[in-house]
Amino acid sequence: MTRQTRGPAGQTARLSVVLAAVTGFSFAAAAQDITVTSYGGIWEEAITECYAKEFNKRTGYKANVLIGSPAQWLSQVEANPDDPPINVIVSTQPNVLAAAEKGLYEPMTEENVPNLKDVPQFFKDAVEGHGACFDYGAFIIAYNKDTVKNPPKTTKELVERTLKGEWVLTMPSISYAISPTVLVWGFADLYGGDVNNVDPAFDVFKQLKDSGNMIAWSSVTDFLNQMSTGEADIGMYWDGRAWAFIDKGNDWLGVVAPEDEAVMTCVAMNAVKNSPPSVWEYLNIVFEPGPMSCFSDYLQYGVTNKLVTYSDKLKNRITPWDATRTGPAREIGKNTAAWIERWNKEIGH
Amino acid sequence: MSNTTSATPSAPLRRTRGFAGAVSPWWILLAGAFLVFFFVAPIANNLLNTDNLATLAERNPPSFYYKKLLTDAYYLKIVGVTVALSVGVTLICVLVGYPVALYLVRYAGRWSGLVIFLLIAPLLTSIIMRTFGWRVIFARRGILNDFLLSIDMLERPIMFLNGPGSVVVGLVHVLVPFMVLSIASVLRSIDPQIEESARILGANRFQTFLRVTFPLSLDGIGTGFIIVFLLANGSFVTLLLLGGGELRTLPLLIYQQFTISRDFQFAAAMSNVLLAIAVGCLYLQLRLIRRKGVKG
Amino acid sequence: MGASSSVGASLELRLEGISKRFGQVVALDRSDLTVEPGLLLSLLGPSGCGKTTTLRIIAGFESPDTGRVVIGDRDVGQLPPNKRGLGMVFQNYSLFPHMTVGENIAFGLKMARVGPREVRSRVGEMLDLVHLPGFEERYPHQLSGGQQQRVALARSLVTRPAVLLLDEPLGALDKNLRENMQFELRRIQRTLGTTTILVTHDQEEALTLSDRVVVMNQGKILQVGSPNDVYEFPHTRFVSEFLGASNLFEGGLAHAGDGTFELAVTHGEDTTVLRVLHDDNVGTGEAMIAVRPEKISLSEEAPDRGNVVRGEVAGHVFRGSYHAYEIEVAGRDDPVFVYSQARSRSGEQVFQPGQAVHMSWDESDSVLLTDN
Amino acid sequence: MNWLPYSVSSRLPRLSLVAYMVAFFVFLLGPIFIVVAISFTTTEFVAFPPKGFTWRWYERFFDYEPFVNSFIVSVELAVATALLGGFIGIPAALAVVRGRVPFADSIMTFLLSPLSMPLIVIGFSLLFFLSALGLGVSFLSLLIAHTVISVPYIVRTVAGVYRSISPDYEETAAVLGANRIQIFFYITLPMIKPGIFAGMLFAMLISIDNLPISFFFGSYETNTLPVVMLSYLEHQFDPSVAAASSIQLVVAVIGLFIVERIYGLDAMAPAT
Repeated sequence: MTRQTRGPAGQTARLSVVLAAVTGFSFAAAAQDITVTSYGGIWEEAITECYAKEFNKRTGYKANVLIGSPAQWLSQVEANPDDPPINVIVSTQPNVLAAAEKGLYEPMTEENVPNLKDVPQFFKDAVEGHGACFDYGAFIIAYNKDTVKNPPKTTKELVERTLKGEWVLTMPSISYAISPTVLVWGFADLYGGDVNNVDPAFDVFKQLKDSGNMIAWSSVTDFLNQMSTGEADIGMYWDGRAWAFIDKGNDWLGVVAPEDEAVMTCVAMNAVKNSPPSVWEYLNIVFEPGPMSCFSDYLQYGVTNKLVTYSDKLKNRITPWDATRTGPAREIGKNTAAWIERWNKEIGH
Repeated sequence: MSNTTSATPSAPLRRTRGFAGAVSPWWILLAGAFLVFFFVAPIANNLLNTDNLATLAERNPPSFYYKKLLTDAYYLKIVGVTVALSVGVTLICVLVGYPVALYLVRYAGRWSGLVIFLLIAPLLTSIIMRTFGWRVIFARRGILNDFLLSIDMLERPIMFLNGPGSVVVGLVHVLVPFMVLSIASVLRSIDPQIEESARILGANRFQTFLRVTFPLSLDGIGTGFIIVFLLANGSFVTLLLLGGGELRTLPLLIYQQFTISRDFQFAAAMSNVLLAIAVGCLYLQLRLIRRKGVKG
Repeated sequence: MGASSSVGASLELRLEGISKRFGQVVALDRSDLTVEPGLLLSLLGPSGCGKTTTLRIIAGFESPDTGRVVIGDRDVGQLPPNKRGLGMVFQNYSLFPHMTVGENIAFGLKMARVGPREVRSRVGEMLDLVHLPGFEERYPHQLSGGQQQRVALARSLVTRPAVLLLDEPLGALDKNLRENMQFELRRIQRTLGTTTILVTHDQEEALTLSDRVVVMNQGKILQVGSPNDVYEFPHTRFVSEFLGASNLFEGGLAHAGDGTFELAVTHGEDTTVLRVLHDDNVGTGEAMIAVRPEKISLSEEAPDRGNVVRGEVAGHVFRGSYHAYEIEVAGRDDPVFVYSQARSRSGEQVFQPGQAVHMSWDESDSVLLTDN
Repeated sequence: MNWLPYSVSSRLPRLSLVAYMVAFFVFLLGPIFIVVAISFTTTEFVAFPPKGFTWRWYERFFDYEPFVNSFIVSVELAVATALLGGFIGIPAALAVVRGRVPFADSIMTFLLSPLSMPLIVIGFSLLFFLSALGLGVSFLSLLIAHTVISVPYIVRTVAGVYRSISPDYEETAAVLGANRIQIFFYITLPMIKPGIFAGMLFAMLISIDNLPISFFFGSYETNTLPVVMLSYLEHQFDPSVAAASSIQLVVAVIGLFIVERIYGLDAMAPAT
């Protein structure tokens, strides 16, 4: 329990033996039970229903679902690398690369997760071969049909008409985890820059900001609130979440897949090092067509096993991944701190 | 007659009230050790060896971050905004809270239990939801705009949210009960007869308040100031949810480092600067209050 | 603490060479003091004189820098307060608000692990002694100031302490009640024969209650004696002025033989010779005598014997039992105060302001201040 | 105010103060009222003014296992935090006030200093530190972390109450033969009990609403309600979160009511 030593803490670590003895504390759980992660709300329902329960059924072991965010899970794993409290982590591309680089993840191949063979190479490359993404979303335009009668067809049109003051636009705040990809890289790419030249993106956002017609959303539900309360008329948002919202009886919300191509990001699951072997069974279920399609029905996101057939409803809604733009995750991750600092200084949201 | 007894001023002989036997100075040890071990040590440890977990950015020596924080005009401004916001919110809390404390102590009578209850009740709801309540009020199509539009005060809705105004209102809302209760506890200890004497001596109500009641209650303001200042200094949920990131302070940037940039060295450097500011101010205020006569 | 005997043995209390400093301030300067068994001794002085410090050192709340505290034959200097076998009454009584009267009084007995039956009977005895029978179940906030005082006294005495410490015990009572309680306190203390130390700044209280009075100032013991001694024969100007009013005369002292001295006092151009009785073993030179206002008689005609000083009435007030006059003496800065007993309702001579008078007193009523 | 009749002018300060109080409490309670109102809306999203009336979101709260489980964890944690914080904080408060501790001022500053550290920093640092000690992500770690931030509240409250109590009582007890332990249990403790009660209640409130620290120590067994709520509302913002807040409010109000019954709420004042 105390093998890891961290400077001054290392000296005090010896006390842990005493403390552990006093408190009777132990990590020992049923050896093959695992802890898997999920975002909250509908995510948790999907993961529990489609994956965890399936895992329990097949193996007889328990997959406990921990709700939270990657920031918390990665910290917990890094703090306890020898006896990780978490075995499977859900996270976005830059997080996968960073954690893999630190050696927190077990390599994930077709050998231990056979279902990976049916996942297109594209989704393996997206995380540089550290396993693969299991779902993906496109960052599209969503608008209030009552206040926006003639929605824009492209992202550039959205920008131009916002600058003219036709509506109030809501965009993810820079504090939202995926903003570096969808905002900074996405707009740089669209306006002639690239990952090493993001000036075009900052130019656009400076103009939007100065126009006074742009506000920010800080979470995916924040966006829905802003739209529901009339705080914003139009905004950029995830396709799956928009459709799920519409299905709950909010048909006033409209969706436009921009013709200049939405940015796509994907989410991967990885096995944490020193986890019980049963994680591979869990991950194999994650990439299996049946459970994956179950997951997709919940979240209305695209999933990555090519054998999955979507329901009729979803078929028309899910943006095909080859009709989207994807950014270089590693380069984006490398630049994130610098972009955020620049954003803080120049834009503010 | 006697003219010598008054010649010797009474010296402050008993410097510490109470005798040492009732309480052992060693009783401090448990809490002291607990905080040294579980507060100081972890933070020192964190400062000394934070790895850049889960970020692909390059690593820098700690001095790089301190230099950036203390020389870069942008970050200096952030430090300034942090202090200004805390002080501003605290002062507003004094202004808003003082009459409430006065009412509570002097007029509430048998209602005082209810008043205290209503003061504490907001502290019992989740801060996320309280802040959400404000968002509903301040929204572009929210209650406040609707009201102002309906009485023709406005022609088009104002963006109350995502500005310093909504942040200050939100923070005052969260923190003013602490101020009220601090002031009230001191006001309660002021003998109303002192105020009556001042009235008899010819002071009007306002003068009595200004010259007698207010100076006597400075202790309570001082204690309230400390706690509100510290809480304001460390808050970020309100800034995040009501400020929309518009108003940037150190805690907000620290939060950002944790959740997106994941540059923990920078976060550690910022939190140490924040801690230094807070402890400095706290010590200063304790000294000032002590001089004004709060009993040790 | 002698819980088994029915009456605590009267013990002697001795302070030897006690001194105490707080930072730069000397609170007590090498003081010695002895209280004989069963006596009541008052420490009297202005605030900050060291009397409270003395009491707190005896109680064990402060430890002295030097010196010993001895009760009976035992040096208690190193003992904590709870091992000294004392009783104490504070100015505000400090009755435990969360306990009933009975519980308050029983507290010390419980600490001494006295059995419940004996506790009950002794609490009852003490309540009888302080004239509050049947008050066991009340709470302190239900009592009047005087009743609280009695409970505090009962609580401090129920353990039969070797020494009872009273810190301004009557200070919080109003005047009438205070006088009543003075007698009460004296009665109870005499009944139990407990060696007692009383700290007060009220000279009247000290004189009324004490067997011995100790006058203190600036950390020093100035004079110890019976109330009468200290009042009638103050050694120093401070003592003479602190205990009641005093008129002082300053001048050159000459030996007139046979225990009699003459003080030549100059008022303007006049020199008056005042006679004073004292042991021969006093030096001559500049000296001072003190005369109590009530020892001085006023008359229009110059009397033929005693010390005589001429003056003019500057002020007069009637104080019920006596007339107080302010007499101006030409060439003297301070007026002389004279109290003359009011004798009968009629036929009494009252002097009017502006009237020239002669002040006279017996030479034995002059006190030579030897110790300035 | 001379132009007004005295009977009016003498009451004017009081009347204006009452008017001010009404405005103040509208300000203070308005947002909370909104949250409670939202929890009854029949709409799928958070709407104000609420449309219709339904208990559905409360049913959802009790049906949704993570809400209920984390709520139980939160309550257990709050109680444990108050007890441990009291055990640690009360003696320290007494010592600072009357223990003749050298540099009492600075020590008080130190004891209050966790207040001024951003909680997220405390949480993150403690996660690594406690993990190095082998405590990892566990209820015990969570308890330690929460105790760190609740000690200042307990120390402040207890010190405030203790300071207001004359030392004469303890001195009297000492003279009457009580030793230090007896003084503490017979005299000091009963007299500072309102302060202890209030301080521990504050510690519970601080603990039960804490997010930035609990966040780092959440395991599937030890996730607290705020962590689950935040994660829930980030990804699915239906009014059940408002219902969860309202339930939390009701539980806390019951707690306050008990305090009011036992000691009166005035004891809470020094805690701030």
